[in-house]
Amino acid sequence: MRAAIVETPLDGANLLREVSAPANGAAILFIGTVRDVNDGRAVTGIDYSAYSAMARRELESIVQEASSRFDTTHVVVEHRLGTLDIGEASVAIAVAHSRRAAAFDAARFVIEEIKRRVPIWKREHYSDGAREWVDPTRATGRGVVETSPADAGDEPTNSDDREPRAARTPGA
Amino acid sequence: MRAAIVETPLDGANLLREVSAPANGAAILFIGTVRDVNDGRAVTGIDYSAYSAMARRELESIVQEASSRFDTTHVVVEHRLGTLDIGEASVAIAVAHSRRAAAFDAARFVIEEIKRRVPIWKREHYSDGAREWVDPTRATGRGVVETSPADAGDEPTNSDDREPRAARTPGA
Amino acid sequence: MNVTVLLFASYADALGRPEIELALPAGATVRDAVRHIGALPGADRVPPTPLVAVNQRYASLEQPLAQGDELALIPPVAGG
Amino acid sequence: MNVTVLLFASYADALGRPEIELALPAGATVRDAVRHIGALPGADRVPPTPLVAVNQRYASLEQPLAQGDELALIPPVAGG
Repeated sequence: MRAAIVETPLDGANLLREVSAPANGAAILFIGTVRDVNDGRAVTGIDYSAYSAMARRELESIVQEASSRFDTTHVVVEHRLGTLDIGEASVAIAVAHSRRAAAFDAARFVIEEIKRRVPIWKREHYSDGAREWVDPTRATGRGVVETSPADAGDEPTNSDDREPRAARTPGA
Repeated sequence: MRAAIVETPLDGANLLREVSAPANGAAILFIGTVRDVNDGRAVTGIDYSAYSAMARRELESIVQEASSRFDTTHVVVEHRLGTLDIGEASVAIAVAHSRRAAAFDAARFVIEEIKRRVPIWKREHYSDGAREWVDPTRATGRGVVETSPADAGDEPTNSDDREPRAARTPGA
Repeated sequence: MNVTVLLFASYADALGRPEIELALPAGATVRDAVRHIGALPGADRVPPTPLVAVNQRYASLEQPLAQGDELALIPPVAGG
Repeated sequence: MNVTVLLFASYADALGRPEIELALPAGATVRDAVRHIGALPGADRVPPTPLVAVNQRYASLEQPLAQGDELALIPPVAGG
Protein backbone atom coordinates (compact mmCIF):
# COMPACT_ATOMS: atom_id res chain seq x y z
CA MET A 1 0.00 0.00 0.00
CA ARG A 2 1.64 3.20 -1.14
CA ALA A 3 0.77 6.62 -2.57
CA ALA A 4 3.21 9.11 -4.03
CA ILE A 5 3.43 12.39 -5.88
CA VAL A 6 6.38 12.27 -8.27
CA GLU A 7 8.00 14.50 -10.86
CA THR A 8 9.52 11.78 -13.02
CA PRO A 9 7.95 9.50 -15.65
CA LEU A 10 5.66 6.79 -14.27
CA ASP A 11 6.46 3.11 -14.77
CA GLY A 12 3.26 1.07 -14.65
CA ALA A 13 5.03 -2.27 -14.94
CA ASN A 14 6.94 -1.46 -11.75
CA LEU A 15 3.70 -0.71 -9.92
CA LEU A 16 2.24 -4.02 -11.07
CA ARG A 17 5.30 -5.84 -9.75
CA GLU A 18 4.92 -3.99 -6.47
CA VAL A 19 1.38 -5.31 -5.90
CA SER A 20 1.98 -8.87 -7.06
CA ALA A 21 1.67 -11.67 -4.50
CA PRO A 22 1.06 -15.44 -4.77
CA ALA A 23 -2.45 -15.19 -3.33
CA ASN A 24 -3.62 -12.73 -6.00
CA GLY A 25 -5.40 -14.04 -9.05
CA ALA A 26 -6.04 -10.67 -10.67
CA ALA A 27 -4.12 -7.45 -11.13
CA ILE A 28 -5.28 -4.18 -12.68
CA LEU A 29 -3.16 -1.32 -13.88
CA PHE A 30 -4.90 1.95 -14.72
CA ILE A 31 -2.95 4.63 -16.57
CA GLY A 32 -4.25 8.13 -17.20
CA THR A 33 -2.53 9.83 -20.11
CA VAL A 34 -2.46 13.26 -21.73
CA ARG A 35 -4.87 13.41 -24.69
CA ASP A 36 -4.21 15.40 -27.85
CA VAL A 37 -7.71 16.88 -27.91
CA ASN A 38 -9.84 18.13 -25.03
CA ASP A 39 -13.20 19.74 -25.41
CA GLY A 40 -12.60 20.13 -29.13
CA ARG A 41 -9.30 22.00 -28.78
CA ALA A 42 -5.92 20.66 -29.95
CA VAL A 43 -3.76 20.14 -26.86
CA THR A 44 0.04 20.05 -27.04
CA GLY A 45 0.86 19.42 -23.39
CA ILE A 46 -0.28 19.87 -19.78
CA ASP A 47 1.30 21.40 -16.69
CA TYR A 48 0.26 19.51 -13.56
CA SER A 49 0.63 21.31 -10.25
CA ALA A 50 -0.60 20.52 -6.75
CA TYR A 51 -0.98 21.53 -3.16
CA SER A 52 1.63 18.86 -2.68
CA ALA A 53 1.45 18.12 1.04
CA MET A 54 -2.34 17.89 1.00
CA ALA A 55 -2.37 15.98 -2.29
CA ARG A 56 -0.05 13.37 -0.80
CA ARG A 57 -2.23 13.14 2.29
CA GLU A 58 -5.43 12.74 0.25
CA LEU A 59 -3.82 10.13 -2.01
CA GLU A 60 -2.72 8.17 1.05
CA SER A 61 -6.16 8.39 2.53
CA ILE A 62 -7.74 7.18 -0.75
CA VAL A 63 -5.40 4.19 -0.86
CA GLN A 64 -6.24 3.33 2.74
CA GLU A 65 -9.96 3.63 2.07
CA ALA A 66 -9.62 1.41 -1.01
CA SER A 67 -7.69 -1.11 1.01
CA SER A 68 -10.28 -1.41 3.76
CA ARG A 69 -13.29 -1.13 1.46
CA PHE A 70 -12.06 -3.80 -0.97
CA ASP A 71 -10.04 -5.90 1.45
CA THR A 72 -6.59 -5.83 -0.09
CA THR A 73 -3.33 -4.20 0.91
CA HIS A 74 -2.08 -4.46 -2.67
CA VAL A 75 -2.90 -0.95 -3.84
CA VAL A 76 -0.38 1.61 -5.08
CA VAL A 77 -0.84 4.93 -6.81
CA GLU A 78 1.54 7.51 -8.23
CA HIS A 79 0.54 10.90 -9.61
CA ARG A 80 3.01 12.88 -11.64
CA LEU A 81 3.46 16.67 -11.57
CA GLY A 82 5.25 18.97 -14.02
CA THR A 83 4.89 19.47 -17.76
CA LEU A 84 3.75 16.38 -19.65
CA ASP A 85 3.65 15.71 -23.37
CA ILE A 86 0.80 14.04 -25.27
CA GLY A 87 0.62 10.34 -24.39
CA GLU A 88 2.62 10.66 -21.18
CA ALA A 89 1.11 9.13 -18.05
CA SER A 90 -0.13 11.53 -15.37
CA VAL A 91 -1.43 8.87 -12.98
CA ALA A 92 -0.84 5.14 -12.51
CA ILE A 93 -2.86 2.91 -10.19
CA ALA A 94 -2.11 -0.77 -9.59
CA VAL A 95 -4.33 -3.11 -7.58
CA ALA A 96 -4.04 -6.83 -7.06
CA HIS A 97 -6.63 -9.04 -5.43
CA SER A 98 -7.67 -12.65 -5.12
CA ARG A 99 -10.92 -11.75 -6.93
CA ARG A 100 -11.06 -9.85 -10.20
CA ALA A 101 -14.28 -7.97 -9.47
CA ALA A 102 -12.74 -6.42 -6.36
CA ALA A 103 -9.56 -5.53 -8.26
CA PHE A 104 -11.58 -3.69 -10.91
CA ASP A 105 -13.76 -1.95 -8.35
CA ALA A 106 -10.81 -0.85 -6.20
CA ALA A 107 -8.90 0.62 -9.16
CA ARG A 108 -12.03 2.43 -10.30
CA PHE A 109 -12.64 3.76 -6.79
CA VAL A 110 -9.11 5.15 -6.58
CA ILE A 111 -9.25 7.07 -9.87
CA GLU A 112 -12.75 8.43 -9.16
CA GLU A 113 -11.68 9.65 -5.70
CA ILE A 114 -8.52 11.22 -7.12
CA LYS A 115 -10.63 13.19 -9.58
CA ARG A 116 -13.08 14.16 -6.88
CA ARG A 117 -10.83 15.38 -4.11
CA VAL A 118 -7.06 15.41 -4.61
CA PRO A 119 -5.86 19.04 -4.90
CA ILE A 120 -4.10 18.79 -8.26
CA TRP A 121 -4.64 21.18 -11.14
CA LYS A 122 -3.80 21.14 -14.79
CA ARG A 123 -3.11 23.89 -17.27
CA GLU A 124 -3.50 22.82 -20.87
CA HIS A 125 -1.26 24.14 -23.63
CA TYR A 126 -3.14 24.59 -26.90
CA SER A 127 -1.79 24.50 -30.44
CA ASP A 128 -2.56 28.24 -30.81
CA GLY A 129 -0.18 29.02 -27.92
CA ALA A 130 -2.88 29.68 -25.31
CA ARG A 131 -2.68 28.09 -21.86
CA GLU A 132 -5.70 27.61 -19.62
CA TRP A 133 -6.47 26.04 -16.26
CA VAL A 134 -8.90 23.16 -16.67
CA ASP A 135 -12.10 23.51 -14.66
CA PRO A 136 -14.01 20.20 -14.71
CA THR A 137 -16.96 21.85 -12.95
CA ARG A 138 -17.70 24.03 -15.98
CA ALA A 139 -19.84 22.61 -18.73
CA THR A 140 -17.74 21.88 -21.80
CA GLY A 141 -18.19 22.84 -25.42
CA ARG A 142 -19.79 25.96 -26.81
CA GLY A 143 -22.65 26.17 -24.35
CA VAL A 144 -20.70 27.08 -21.24
CA VAL A 145 -23.14 27.14 -18.35
CA GLU A 146 -22.43 29.81 -15.76
CA THR A 147 -24.22 29.36 -12.46
CA SER A 148 -25.07 32.21 -10.20
CA PRO A 149 -23.11 32.64 -6.96
CA ALA A 150 -26.45 32.39 -5.18
CA ASP A 151 -26.51 28.69 -6.12
CA ALA A 152 -23.44 28.06 -4.03
CA GLY A 153 -24.29 27.03 -0.50
CA ASP A 154 -22.07 27.90 2.43
CA GLU A 155 -21.40 24.56 4.03
CA PRO A 156 -18.82 22.35 2.38
CA THR A 157 -19.13 19.16 4.36
CA ASN A 158 -16.07 17.61 5.85
CA SER A 159 -17.52 14.21 6.59
CA ASP A 160 -15.82 11.07 5.36
CA ASP A 161 -17.65 11.16 2.09
CA ARG A 162 -17.34 14.87 1.66
CA GLU A 163 -17.46 16.00 -1.92
CA PRO A 164 -15.63 19.17 -2.87
CA ARG A 165 -18.42 21.38 -4.06
CA ALA A 166 -18.00 22.95 -7.46
CA ALA A 167 -16.55 26.41 -6.98
CA ARG A 168 -18.99 28.47 -8.98
CA THR A 169 -17.71 31.22 -11.18
CA PRO A 170 -19.65 34.45 -10.73
CA GLY A 171 -21.93 35.13 -13.69
CA ALA A 172 -19.41 36.49 -16.21
CA MET B 1 -7.46 -4.90 -32.10
CA ARG B 2 -5.88 -8.30 -31.68
CA ALA B 3 -6.45 -11.63 -29.93
CA ALA B 4 -3.93 -14.41 -29.57
CA ILE B 5 -3.33 -17.75 -27.90
CA VAL B 6 0.35 -18.03 -27.01
CA GLU B 7 2.65 -20.51 -25.30
CA THR B 8 5.24 -18.03 -24.05
CA PRO B 9 5.22 -15.65 -21.07
CA LEU B 10 2.88 -12.65 -21.41
CA ASP B 11 4.22 -9.10 -21.41
CA GLY B 12 1.54 -6.69 -20.21
CA ALA B 13 3.65 -3.59 -20.79
CA ASN B 14 3.90 -4.53 -24.46
CA LEU B 15 0.14 -4.86 -24.73
CA LEU B 16 -0.30 -1.42 -23.15
CA ARG B 17 2.09 0.06 -25.69
CA GLU B 18 0.14 -1.64 -28.45
CA VAL B 19 -3.14 0.09 -27.50
CA SER B 20 -1.69 3.52 -26.79
CA ALA B 21 -2.75 6.40 -29.05
CA PRO B 22 -2.73 10.20 -28.64
CA ALA B 23 -6.53 10.39 -28.45
CA ASN B 24 -6.72 8.03 -25.47
CA GLY B 25 -6.87 9.44 -21.97
CA ALA B 26 -7.15 6.13 -20.16
CA ALA B 27 -5.58 2.71 -20.48
CA ILE B 28 -6.35 -0.45 -18.50
CA LEU B 29 -4.26 -3.56 -18.23
CA PHE B 30 -5.85 -6.63 -16.66
CA ILE B 31 -3.62 -9.56 -15.73
CA GLY B 32 -4.93 -12.91 -14.52
CA THR B 33 -2.33 -14.87 -12.57
CA VAL B 34 -1.98 -18.33 -11.04
CA ARG B 35 -2.90 -18.28 -7.33
CA ASP B 36 -1.21 -20.42 -4.71
CA VAL B 37 -4.49 -21.48 -3.14
CA ASN B 38 -7.77 -22.41 -4.80
CA ASP B 39 -10.82 -23.63 -2.99
CA GLY B 40 -8.73 -24.18 0.12
CA ARG B 41 -6.12 -26.42 -1.54
CA ALA B 42 -2.45 -25.49 -1.95
CA VAL B 43 -1.76 -25.15 -5.67
CA THR B 44 1.75 -25.48 -7.11
CA GLY B 45 1.00 -24.86 -10.80
CA ILE B 46 -1.60 -25.10 -13.56
CA ASP B 47 -1.67 -26.73 -17.00
CA TYR B 48 -3.72 -24.66 -19.41
CA SER B 49 -5.00 -26.41 -22.53
CA ALA B 50 -7.50 -25.40 -25.20
CA TYR B 51 -9.49 -26.27 -28.25
CA SER B 52 -7.04 -23.91 -29.87
CA ALA B 53 -8.69 -23.06 -33.17
CA MET B 54 -12.05 -22.38 -31.54
CA ALA B 55 -10.47 -20.55 -28.60
CA ARG B 56 -8.71 -18.21 -31.01
CA ARG B 57 -11.97 -17.66 -32.90
CA GLU B 58 -13.92 -16.94 -29.70
CA LEU B 59 -11.21 -14.58 -28.41
CA GLU B 60 -11.29 -12.69 -31.69
CA SER B 61 -15.04 -12.47 -31.56
CA ILE B 62 -14.93 -11.16 -27.97
CA VAL B 63 -12.43 -8.46 -28.94
CA GLN B 64 -14.62 -7.43 -31.86
CA GLU B 65 -17.72 -7.32 -29.66
CA ALA B 66 -15.86 -5.22 -27.07
CA SER B 67 -14.68 -2.89 -29.80
CA SER B 68 -18.14 -2.23 -31.20
CA ARG B 69 -19.90 -2.20 -27.84
CA PHE B 70 -17.46 0.23 -26.23
CA ASP B 71 -16.43 2.15 -29.33
CA THR B 72 -12.68 1.66 -29.40
CA THR B 73 -10.36 -0.31 -31.63
CA HIS B 74 -7.70 -0.29 -28.93
CA VAL B 75 -8.34 -3.71 -27.42
CA VAL B 76 -5.84 -6.57 -27.31
CA VAL B 77 -5.90 -9.85 -25.45
CA GLU B 78 -3.47 -12.73 -25.11
CA HIS B 79 -4.16 -16.02 -23.35
CA ARG B 80 -1.31 -18.34 -22.51
CA LEU B 81 -1.37 -22.14 -22.67
CA GLY B 82 1.01 -24.69 -21.15
CA THR B 83 2.22 -25.24 -17.61
CA LEU B 84 2.35 -22.09 -15.48
CA ASP B 85 3.92 -21.51 -12.09
CA ILE B 86 2.35 -19.57 -9.22
CA GLY B 87 2.25 -15.86 -10.01
CA GLU B 88 2.65 -16.30 -13.76
CA ALA B 89 0.14 -14.55 -16.00
CA SER B 90 -2.40 -16.72 -17.84
CA VAL B 91 -4.26 -13.87 -19.52
CA ALA B 92 -3.50 -10.22 -20.29
CA ILE B 93 -6.04 -7.70 -21.59
CA ALA B 94 -5.21 -4.13 -22.56
CA VAL B 95 -7.80 -1.49 -23.48
CA ALA B 96 -7.32 2.19 -24.19
CA HIS B 97 -10.10 4.72 -24.62
CA SER B 98 -10.73 8.42 -24.55
CA ARG B 99 -12.99 7.87 -21.51
CA ARG B 100 -11.94 5.90 -18.44
CA ALA B 101 -15.37 4.43 -17.70
CA ALA B 102 -15.48 2.79 -21.12
CA ALA B 103 -11.91 1.50 -20.73
CA PHE B 104 -12.82 -0.17 -17.42
CA ASP B 105 -16.07 -1.59 -18.78
CA ALA B 106 -14.46 -2.96 -21.94
CA ALA B 107 -11.65 -4.71 -20.03
CA ARG B 108 -14.19 -6.18 -17.63
CA PHE B 109 -16.38 -7.33 -20.51
CA VAL B 110 -13.45 -9.12 -22.16
CA ILE B 111 -12.41 -11.10 -19.07
CA GLU B 112 -16.00 -12.05 -18.20
CA GLU B 113 -16.66 -13.27 -21.74
CA ILE B 114 -13.40 -15.24 -21.75
CA LYS B 115 -14.47 -17.03 -18.58
CA ARG B 116 -17.93 -17.65 -19.96
CA ARG B 117 -17.22 -19.06 -23.39
CA VAL B 118 -13.62 -19.53 -24.53
CA PRO B 119 -12.84 -23.27 -24.66
CA ILE B 120 -9.81 -23.31 -22.39
CA TRP B 121 -9.34 -25.69 -19.47
CA LYS B 122 -7.04 -25.83 -16.54
CA ARG B 123 -5.69 -28.70 -14.51
CA GLU B 124 -4.37 -27.69 -11.13
CA HIS B 125 -1.34 -29.33 -9.54
CA TYR B 126 -1.69 -29.63 -5.76
CA SER B 127 1.04 -29.80 -3.16
CA ASP B 128 0.07 -33.44 -2.39
CA GLY B 129 0.90 -34.40 -5.99
CA ALA B 130 -2.70 -34.68 -7.17
CA ARG B 131 -3.83 -33.03 -10.43
CA GLU B 132 -7.43 -32.14 -11.19
CA TRP B 133 -9.38 -30.43 -13.94
CA VAL B 134 -11.05 -27.30 -12.62
CA ASP B 135 -14.83 -27.22 -13.08
CA PRO B 136 -16.14 -23.72 -12.31
CA THR B 137 -19.73 -24.99 -12.61
CA ARG B 138 -19.33 -27.14 -9.52
CA ALA B 139 -19.92 -25.60 -6.13
CA THR B 140 -16.65 -25.16 -4.28
CA GLY B 141 -15.57 -26.14 -0.80
CA ARG B 142 -16.74 -29.07 1.27
CA GLY B 143 -20.37 -28.93 0.26
CA VAL B 144 -20.09 -29.95 -3.37
CA VAL B 145 -23.52 -29.73 -4.92
CA GLU B 146 -24.28 -32.42 -7.46
CA THR B 147 -27.22 -31.70 -9.71
CA SER B 148 -29.22 -34.46 -11.26
CA PRO B 149 -28.89 -35.07 -15.01
CA ALA B 150 -32.62 -34.42 -15.23
CA ASP B 151 -31.91 -30.75 -14.45
CA ALA B 152 -29.96 -30.39 -17.65
CA GLY B 153 -32.10 -29.14 -20.51
CA ASP B 154 -31.51 -30.23 -24.07
CA GLU B 155 -31.18 -26.97 -25.94
CA PRO B 156 -27.92 -25.08 -25.65
CA THR B 157 -28.64 -21.82 -27.42
CA ASN B 158 -26.39 -20.62 -30.17
CA SER B 159 -27.64 -17.07 -30.31
CA ASP B 160 -25.23 -14.17 -30.03
CA ASP B 161 -25.47 -14.08 -26.30
CA ARG B 162 -25.44 -17.80 -25.87
CA GLU B 163 -24.15 -18.94 -22.55
CA PRO B 164 -22.43 -22.27 -22.34
CA ARG B 165 -24.72 -24.20 -20.04
CA ALA B 166 -23.13 -25.89 -17.07
CA ALA B 167 -22.33 -29.45 -17.99
CA ARG B 168 -23.95 -31.33 -15.13
CA THR B 169 -22.14 -34.21 -13.57
CA PRO B 170 -24.38 -37.23 -13.02
CA GLY B 171 -25.20 -37.71 -9.35
CA ALA B 172 -21.99 -39.33 -8.16
CA MET C 1 -21.34 -39.96 -43.22
CA ASN C 2 -18.19 -39.55 -41.15
CA VAL C 3 -17.84 -37.08 -38.31
CA THR C 4 -14.79 -36.35 -36.17
CA VAL C 5 -15.55 -35.97 -32.48
CA LEU C 6 -13.00 -33.99 -30.46
CA LEU C 7 -12.63 -34.55 -26.73
CA PHE C 8 -10.82 -32.25 -24.30
CA ALA C 9 -9.65 -32.09 -20.73
CA SER C 10 -11.72 -34.29 -18.38
CA TYR C 11 -13.74 -35.75 -21.28
CA ALA C 12 -10.58 -36.85 -23.09
CA ASP C 13 -9.35 -38.40 -19.83
CA ALA C 14 -12.70 -40.18 -19.32
CA LEU C 15 -12.73 -41.76 -22.79
CA GLY C 16 -8.98 -42.29 -22.90
CA ARG C 17 -8.47 -40.46 -26.19
CA PRO C 18 -8.69 -36.96 -27.70
CA GLU C 19 -10.55 -37.85 -30.88
CA ILE C 20 -13.10 -40.39 -32.16
CA GLU C 21 -14.23 -41.02 -35.73
CA LEU C 22 -17.97 -41.78 -35.99
CA ALA C 23 -19.88 -43.20 -38.98
CA LEU C 24 -23.47 -41.93 -38.77
CA PRO C 25 -26.55 -42.31 -40.98
CA ALA C 26 -27.53 -39.36 -43.16
CA GLY C 27 -29.69 -36.88 -41.24
CA ALA C 28 -28.06 -37.61 -37.89
CA THR C 29 -27.98 -34.74 -35.40
CA VAL C 30 -25.50 -33.71 -32.74
CA ARG C 31 -27.71 -35.53 -30.24
CA ASP C 32 -27.35 -38.78 -32.18
CA ALA C 33 -23.58 -38.44 -32.18
CA VAL C 34 -23.54 -37.66 -28.46
CA ARG C 35 -25.62 -40.84 -27.80
CA HIS C 36 -23.04 -42.89 -29.65
CA ILE C 37 -20.26 -41.40 -27.56
CA GLY C 38 -22.31 -42.00 -24.40
CA ALA C 39 -22.29 -45.75 -25.07
CA LEU C 40 -18.48 -45.99 -25.05
CA PRO C 41 -16.47 -47.23 -22.05
CA GLY C 42 -15.66 -44.32 -19.70
CA ALA C 43 -18.54 -42.18 -20.97
CA ASP C 44 -20.26 -42.31 -17.57
CA ARG C 45 -17.95 -39.41 -16.66
CA VAL C 46 -19.28 -37.30 -19.54
CA PRO C 47 -22.69 -35.67 -18.95
CA PRO C 48 -25.53 -36.92 -21.20
CA THR C 49 -26.09 -33.42 -22.62
CA PRO C 50 -22.70 -31.77 -22.78
CA LEU C 51 -21.97 -28.41 -24.27
CA VAL C 52 -21.03 -28.91 -27.93
CA ALA C 53 -19.49 -27.09 -30.87
CA VAL C 54 -19.76 -27.94 -34.54
CA ASN C 55 -16.94 -26.70 -36.75
CA GLN C 56 -15.68 -24.48 -33.91
CA ARG C 57 -19.00 -22.79 -33.09
CA TYR C 58 -21.27 -23.50 -30.16
CA ALA C 59 -24.23 -25.55 -31.42
CA SER C 60 -27.54 -27.01 -30.36
CA LEU C 61 -28.01 -30.75 -29.81
CA GLU C 62 -30.63 -30.64 -32.57
CA GLN C 63 -28.23 -29.36 -35.22
CA PRO C 64 -27.99 -31.78 -38.20
CA LEU C 65 -24.49 -33.00 -38.96
CA ALA C 66 -22.85 -33.18 -42.38
CA GLN C 67 -20.08 -35.31 -43.84
CA GLY C 68 -16.71 -34.17 -42.49
CA ASP C 69 -18.07 -32.05 -39.63
CA GLU C 70 -15.88 -31.52 -36.60
CA LEU C 71 -17.98 -32.04 -33.46
CA ALA C 72 -16.40 -31.03 -30.15
CA LEU C 73 -17.68 -31.94 -26.69
CA ILE C 74 -16.82 -28.97 -24.50
CA PRO C 75 -16.21 -29.55 -20.77
CA PRO C 76 -16.99 -26.62 -18.44
CA VAL C 77 -14.60 -23.90 -19.59
CA ALA C 78 -12.05 -22.48 -17.15
CA GLY C 79 -10.05 -19.89 -19.05
CA GLY C 80 -8.81 -16.58 -17.74
CA MET D 1 -3.71 35.97 15.15
CA ASN D 2 -1.82 35.31 11.94
CA VAL D 3 -2.99 32.91 9.26
CA THR D 4 -1.22 31.91 6.05
CA VAL D 5 -3.51 31.74 3.04
CA LEU D 6 -2.31 29.52 0.17
CA LEU D 7 -3.49 30.16 -3.38
CA PHE D 8 -3.16 27.74 -6.29
CA ALA D 9 -3.65 27.53 -10.03
CA SER D 10 -6.25 30.03 -11.32
CA TYR D 11 -6.67 31.62 -7.86
CA ALA D 12 -2.92 32.30 -7.61
CA ASP D 13 -3.04 33.80 -11.11
CA ALA D 14 -6.05 35.95 -10.18
CA LEU D 15 -4.44 37.41 -7.07
CA GLY D 16 -0.96 37.53 -8.56
CA ARG D 17 0.70 35.55 -5.76
CA PRO D 18 0.75 32.05 -4.23
CA GLU D 19 0.51 33.06 -0.57
CA ILE D 20 -0.95 35.82 1.60
CA GLU D 21 -0.39 36.48 5.31
CA LEU D 22 -3.54 37.65 7.11
CA ALA D 23 -3.83 39.17 10.57
CA LEU D 24 -7.30 38.33 11.95
CA PRO D 25 -9.07 38.99 15.24
CA ALA D 26 -9.36 36.08 17.68
CA GLY D 27 -12.42 33.93 16.93
CA ALA D 28 -12.30 34.60 13.18
CA THR D 29 -13.61 31.81 10.97
CA VAL D 30 -12.62 30.59 7.54
CA ARG D 31 -15.48 32.69 6.18
CA ASP D 32 -13.96 35.85 7.70
CA ALA D 33 -10.59 35.07 6.09
CA VAL D 34 -12.23 34.41 2.73
CA ARG D 35 -14.02 37.79 2.96
CA HIS D 36 -10.68 39.52 3.50
CA ILE D 37 -9.22 37.78 0.45
CA GLY D 38 -12.34 38.70 -1.55
CA ALA D 39 -11.61 42.39 -1.04
CA LEU D 40 -8.17 42.21 -2.69
CA PRO D 41 -7.50 43.30 -6.29
CA GLY D 42 -8.10 40.40 -8.68
CA ALA D 43 -10.39 38.54 -6.25
CA ASP D 44 -13.36 38.98 -8.60
CA ARG D 45 -12.01 35.87 -10.36
CA VAL D 46 -12.22 33.83 -7.13
CA PRO D 47 -15.73 32.61 -6.18
CA PRO D 48 -17.18 34.09 -2.96
CA THR D 49 -17.48 30.63 -1.37
CA PRO D 50 -14.54 28.63 -2.62
CA LEU D 51 -13.65 25.16 -1.50
CA VAL D 52 -11.19 25.45 1.41
CA ALA D 53 -8.75 23.39 3.44
CA VAL D 54 -7.33 24.16 6.87
CA ASN D 55 -4.01 22.53 7.68
CA GLN D 56 -4.34 20.28 4.63
CA ARG D 57 -7.86 19.00 5.34
CA TYR D 58 -11.08 20.04 3.64
CA ALA D 59 -12.97 22.36 5.98
CA SER D 60 -16.23 24.21 6.40
CA LEU D 61 -16.47 27.99 6.01
CA GLU D 62 -17.66 28.09 9.62
CA GLN D 63 -14.52 26.49 11.03
CA PRO D 64 -12.76 28.77 13.55
CA LEU D 65 -9.16 29.58 12.74
CA ALA D 66 -6.21 29.45 15.14
CA GLN D 67 -2.87 31.21 15.25
CA GLY D 68 -0.53 29.77 12.61
CA ASP D 69 -3.21 27.91 10.66
CA GLU D 70 -2.59 27.21 6.99
CA LEU D 71 -5.74 28.05 5.03
CA ALA D 72 -5.84 26.98 1.38
CA LEU D 73 -8.35 28.13 -1.22
CA ILE D 74 -8.84 25.14 -3.50
CA PRO D 75 -9.81 25.76 -7.14
CA PRO D 76 -11.84 23.01 -8.85
CA VAL D 77 -9.52 20.02 -8.77
CA ALA D 78 -8.43 18.39 -12.02
CA GLY D 79 -6.12 15.54 -11.09
CA GLY D 80 -5.94 12.15 -12.72
